[in-house]
Amino acid sequence: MSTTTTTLAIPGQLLGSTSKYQPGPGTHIHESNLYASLLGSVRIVHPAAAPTTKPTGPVKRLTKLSALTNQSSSSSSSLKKQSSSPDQLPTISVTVSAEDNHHNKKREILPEVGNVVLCKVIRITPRQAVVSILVCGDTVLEAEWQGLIRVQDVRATEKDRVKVYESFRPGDVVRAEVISLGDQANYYLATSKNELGVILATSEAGNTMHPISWKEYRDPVTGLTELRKVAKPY
Amino acid sequence: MASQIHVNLSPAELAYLHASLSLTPPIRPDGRSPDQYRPLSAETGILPGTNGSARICFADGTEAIVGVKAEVEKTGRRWDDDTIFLEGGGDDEEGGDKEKGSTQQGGNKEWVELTVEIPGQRDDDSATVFLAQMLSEALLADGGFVERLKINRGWHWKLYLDILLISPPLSYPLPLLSLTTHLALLSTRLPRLKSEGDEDPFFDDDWAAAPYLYPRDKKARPPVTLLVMAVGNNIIFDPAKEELAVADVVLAVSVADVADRKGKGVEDEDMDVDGRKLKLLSIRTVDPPSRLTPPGVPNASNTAYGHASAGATQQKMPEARAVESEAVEGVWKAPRGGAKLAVMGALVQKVLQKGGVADEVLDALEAVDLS
Amino acid sequence: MTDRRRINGPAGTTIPPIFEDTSNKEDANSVKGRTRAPDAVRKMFLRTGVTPTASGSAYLEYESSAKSGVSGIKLSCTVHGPRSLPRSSPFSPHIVLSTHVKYAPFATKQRRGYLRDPSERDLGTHLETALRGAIIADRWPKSGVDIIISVIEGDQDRASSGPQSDETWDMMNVLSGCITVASAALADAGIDCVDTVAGGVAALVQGPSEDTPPSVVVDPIPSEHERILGACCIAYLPTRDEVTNLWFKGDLPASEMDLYTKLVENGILASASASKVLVDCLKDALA
Amino acid sequence: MPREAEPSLNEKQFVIQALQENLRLDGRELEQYRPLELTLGDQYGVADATLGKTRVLAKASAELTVPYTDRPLDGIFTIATELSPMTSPAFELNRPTETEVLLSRLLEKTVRRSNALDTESLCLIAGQKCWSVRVDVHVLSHDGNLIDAACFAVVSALRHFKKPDTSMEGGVLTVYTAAEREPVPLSWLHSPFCVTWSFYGEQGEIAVLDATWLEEQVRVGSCTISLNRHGEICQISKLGGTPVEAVALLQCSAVSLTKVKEFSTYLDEKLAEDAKRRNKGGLLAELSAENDR
Amino acid sequence: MPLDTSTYSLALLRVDGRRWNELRRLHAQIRTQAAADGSSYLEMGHTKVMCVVTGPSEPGPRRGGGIGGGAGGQSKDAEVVVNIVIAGFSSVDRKRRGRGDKRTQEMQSTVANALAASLHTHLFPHSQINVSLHVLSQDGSLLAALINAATLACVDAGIPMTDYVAACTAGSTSTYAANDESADPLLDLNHQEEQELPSLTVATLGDSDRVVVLVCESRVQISRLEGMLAVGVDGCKQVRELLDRVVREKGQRMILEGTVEKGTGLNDLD
Repeated sequence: MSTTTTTLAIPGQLLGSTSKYQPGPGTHIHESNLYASLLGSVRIVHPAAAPTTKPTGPVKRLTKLSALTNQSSSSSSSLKKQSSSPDQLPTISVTVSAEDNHHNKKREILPEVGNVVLCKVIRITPRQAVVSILVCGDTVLEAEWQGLIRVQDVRATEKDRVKVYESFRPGDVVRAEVISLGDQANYYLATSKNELGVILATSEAGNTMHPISWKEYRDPVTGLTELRKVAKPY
Repeated sequence: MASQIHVNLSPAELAYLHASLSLTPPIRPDGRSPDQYRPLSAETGILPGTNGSARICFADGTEAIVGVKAEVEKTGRRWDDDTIFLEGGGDDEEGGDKEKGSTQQGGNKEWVELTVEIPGQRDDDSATVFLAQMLSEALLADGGFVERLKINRGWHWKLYLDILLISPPLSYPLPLLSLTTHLALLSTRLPRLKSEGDEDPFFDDDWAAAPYLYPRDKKARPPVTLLVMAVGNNIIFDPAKEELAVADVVLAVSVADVADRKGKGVEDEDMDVDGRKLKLLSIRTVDPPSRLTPPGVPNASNTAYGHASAGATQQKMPEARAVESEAVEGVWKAPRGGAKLAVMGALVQKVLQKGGVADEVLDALEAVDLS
Repeated sequence: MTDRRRINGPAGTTIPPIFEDTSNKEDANSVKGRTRAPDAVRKMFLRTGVTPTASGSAYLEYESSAKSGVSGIKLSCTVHGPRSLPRSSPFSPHIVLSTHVKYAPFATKQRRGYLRDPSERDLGTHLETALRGAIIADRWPKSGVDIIISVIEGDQDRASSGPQSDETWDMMNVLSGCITVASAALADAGIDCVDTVAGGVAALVQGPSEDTPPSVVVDPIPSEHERILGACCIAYLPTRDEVTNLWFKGDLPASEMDLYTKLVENGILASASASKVLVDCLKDALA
Repeated sequence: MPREAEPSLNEKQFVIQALQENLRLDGRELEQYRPLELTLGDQYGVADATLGKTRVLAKASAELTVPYTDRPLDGIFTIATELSPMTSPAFELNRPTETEVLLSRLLEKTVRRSNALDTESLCLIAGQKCWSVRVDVHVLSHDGNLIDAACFAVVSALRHFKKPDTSMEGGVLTVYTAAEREPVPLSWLHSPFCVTWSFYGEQGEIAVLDATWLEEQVRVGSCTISLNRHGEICQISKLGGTPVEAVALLQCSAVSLTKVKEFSTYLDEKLAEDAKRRNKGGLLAELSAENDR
Repeated sequence: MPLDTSTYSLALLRVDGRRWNELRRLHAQIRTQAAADGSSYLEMGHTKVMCVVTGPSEPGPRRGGGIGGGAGGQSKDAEVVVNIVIAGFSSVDRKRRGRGDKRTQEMQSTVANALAASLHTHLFPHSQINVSLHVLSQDGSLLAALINAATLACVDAGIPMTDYVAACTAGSTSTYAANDESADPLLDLNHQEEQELPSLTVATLGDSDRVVVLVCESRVQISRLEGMLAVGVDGCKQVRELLDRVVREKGQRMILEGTVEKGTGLNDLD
């Protein structure tokens, strides 16, 4: 884990030239120099280690809900990264973390396109499921952000066969990916991957159910099954 | 602030505008030269019911009407050293000149009440308030103005300026409103005072005899506020809405002509040829709407072109939109930070220099015949 | 615009107190003029994180002048957000900034109402302009942040019943304070800024006697000077050496451009020293 | 802001069709009011008027204040109308809807500008002390024809109201509590009432009185006429809508007069009743100190 | 100052020297403003009103004073939104009335509903017609002037309508107290007369007798209503003629200038 926490930075502080570092969170480029844009501690992450390091932003929060996902998917992403960016500059970033500001106040972060989020289904219509986003990456969000899973984004295949009420029910906890900032009110989410979908569901009888197939949950008590878009368990 | 006026321009268009405006010489969308104003038609004295009124119509159809009304008001009742003579009575000498001293300091806010009406905007909307404050500030900054309103030590005129924007606000209305106000004040006349000394004033009701607030023979003129913006190193006057959308910095500069101003013994030597002596009254930075324009996406990081890299690296990194890119040629990026001091200085210089734009504008306004 | 939320007293029945002007009396201990050097700003106290519930907050205080009865400035600023925009508002690719500057009713000699009056709204607009330049707005799409500053003490000479016109100069002092304190609070809230913006004021003041040429001082207190000919308030980004907001007001012959430039330079001087305080404050907030 | 649910097309069709055949859903005649009920409170100045399902409560109150500087000889008389969300979700507090503005304007014009209440009598010391009479109108339920109901409630509240008695001796103003002296009624000049017509049909040829909420939603125009029993028009307002023949309007005003007379007689009865109920054993005669002029 | 009606009974002349059934000088222009879709300027005596119409257009965010026919542009008819600004300098003694002023709001909704009755709003579903009126100077018959100006502006904007909505005021000599039947009706009252005498504002559609707006704000014997209404209605017809002439003249001029194509049969129209 070759992360080096060097110094503290305040907004506008010069961190180095763009030829030496890649800009990470909390930094900005001005006249081909990197400057801090946040009040916090400077971290330099060396590229070899870059993928496996925890996301710098939310590292301060210790609510790990999806450690496994991070491992698996980050490795997948690392491959992409290798291919995409040959130049292996170290990434420099400035982060506000709980330990280094005395009254440990959480800093709000936003869901981004490509993030995996956990959300709770609020209501469903034939066209879409309205959800409220609870967790982004590893960070439990402060503010109330609303999301939308449109019927065509529920599943990768046979999209025209998808029925929302056969995929989600209000109260389900869903793991989904942000595909767009959406409109003024909602982020657009998708569950069109194997590891995405309902991860926690309760039956009509009110019992917590466990998945039995890629599209079914069973109530252990009543033994009845209900249809869901089930996230692939690990 | 100007950002209230919304422009729907795509990043590409913005980039194009910015590029063409930062050429030397800049190429403006409407083909004007950098320091050229929009052609306008003006008339004054349109409202017999008012002490002074004016109407200006820009070529692009934006139109404003200003009416000035004056009322006599007791001076007294000010938390001032000279509250000694409350009801104009009990006069003692040093009270008088103290008063002079105090009025010279920019004068009393209460003597002028200026309201701006912009259709579709609430009158306590911060943008509207900003406009009103800017215009009245320019008026009051010129100490001579408040002295004009004095009748005697007990009484003064209270001016009400009502500024109406008739047309929908197509561009940032500041220049229009300011010019119209200028004309309205020029055409303003106050009844001739018949009483003398500090007795309660009564006036000559012969309107023809009423003197002008800004006497014709003197060179003194009310202030004008000019809107100036800079793109790159170019300085552009009276910018249109689209031009504002790519401005780096926008300034509102108020100047006035103070030929007959007594007091500081400076003006004698540096009178310029036409005897006009400009004076800088106020400068305000106007928030350029360019800061709120949507940024363009450089091709490199455009996922639509198969460069999935951006998407992938961000995969598990919240906040990764912060992935910064160098400014790419031809890709619009909303300006960050402020303006270099040199640029600001240049803007002001350009306004004030002899034969500069302020001169031209004042000349143009004098050409308007006052009915 | 009347205040319908509370029961108000009858209008215009309160007259601000007029205290005896001690400066007229020839007693030794009363300081009349300015005691600081022309290029010395008042000492100030700044601290962040004073409001636990807000996502960012700061408190700023200027020392009160040596002149008796002149109070300093006390400002407190809270930053709320970034938070999701109300459903009614349209999509915005940037953070939506809203600034509120409000005088406490007791902040100035003349009582302020509970509703924001034009001058307060005006201050808010100035502040917004100053901060817009500093914030990196596109880091926070679809979100809004509220910056609320309450002026607890408004830098007014309470002893001598100074004329009204002083108010505008006081406004500039308050604005410079607002800018500094807001930028501290923003940094505390962890909102991306290109730089720590700080505010400063410089003024062109009339010398003790009419014939002495006017001189330029930083961080003026109106009542300490015979007369203020002009002043400018500047919001300055130290490391980028850029100005995000410039507000000049006065009565300056165009022939004396050098005076104007001198004024602005001094304004930057003032904001530079303010930003020193700001930086130190942020540093030990971290440590 | 939430909007009122509009009636379905069928409903509209049905109502209009019916009206064209001179039928109303509740079986009334076109020019017939719903039963008007008035309840006067135990407290002076409380009136609760119900018109079918529409119910309005008006409360009059008085306090001593300083008269306006520009009118030193007049007392202050205000009518406060606020439609609360209780009435219908379409109304919000602190944001007057069009209905609310028009309603308060109508009451204003009908009762205040026609000076039904003699405001000069409210002045106690010129420029210094005067009564400020205020009527608060609360709409408890809204089933159409708010205006008529509200106006009736306001007028009856004011007629019923009694303000504390006062006396002036040697520049000393004394205000007596109800225990010391029987409160005195306001000096009331005339009682105006609103009659609201709703128009239907292409030419607005069908004129209907006292429309229900459903009927109001489908009407093409309306006209409110305020009169008193002496046949003085206090106010007419037909604010746009489908044009109506001038002659028709004249007929409407004539009919309105008869309605208004019914109203005022009904109100007089109610007041008399109330007075009798209060005046147990005719004690009031001694108690009241005012000499009848 | 009290207006002595005695002089009237002597010479049968009103304070400004008019006969009982005379209108004041009515001067109007259309297409006064380049930027707007439709615009007009109208003087009735010393009452001066400007009107600017934008639209039919996509409904913007709900603005203040948004009082109109439809419901937030969601309806299948166009919504008419009227915004009246009464300039502070318009009246003799300057008084400033804010946006919240009830009287202004009432006039806004009146004008809006009056126009909605005549305009073919069903042709522009989900859209908004913005009418903004500016009162530059007022001397009686304000509402009437507003309605007329708005009508002209809508004609200029080329919004299809059934017919002109023309308005004017009518009054009656001697106040309501004096219960003489001999009282004559008056046409087109000025400010002074409006203060003293019972008056009503009436607007009719085209040259029919059909009343769009009827507003009476003063006490008057019901017996007098008929007379006043009759005078008002036929005043409206005169006004309509004047408005019509204004429009035609403008049309002629535009054809001469060649700004518009000369349609067929325009000559047989006038």
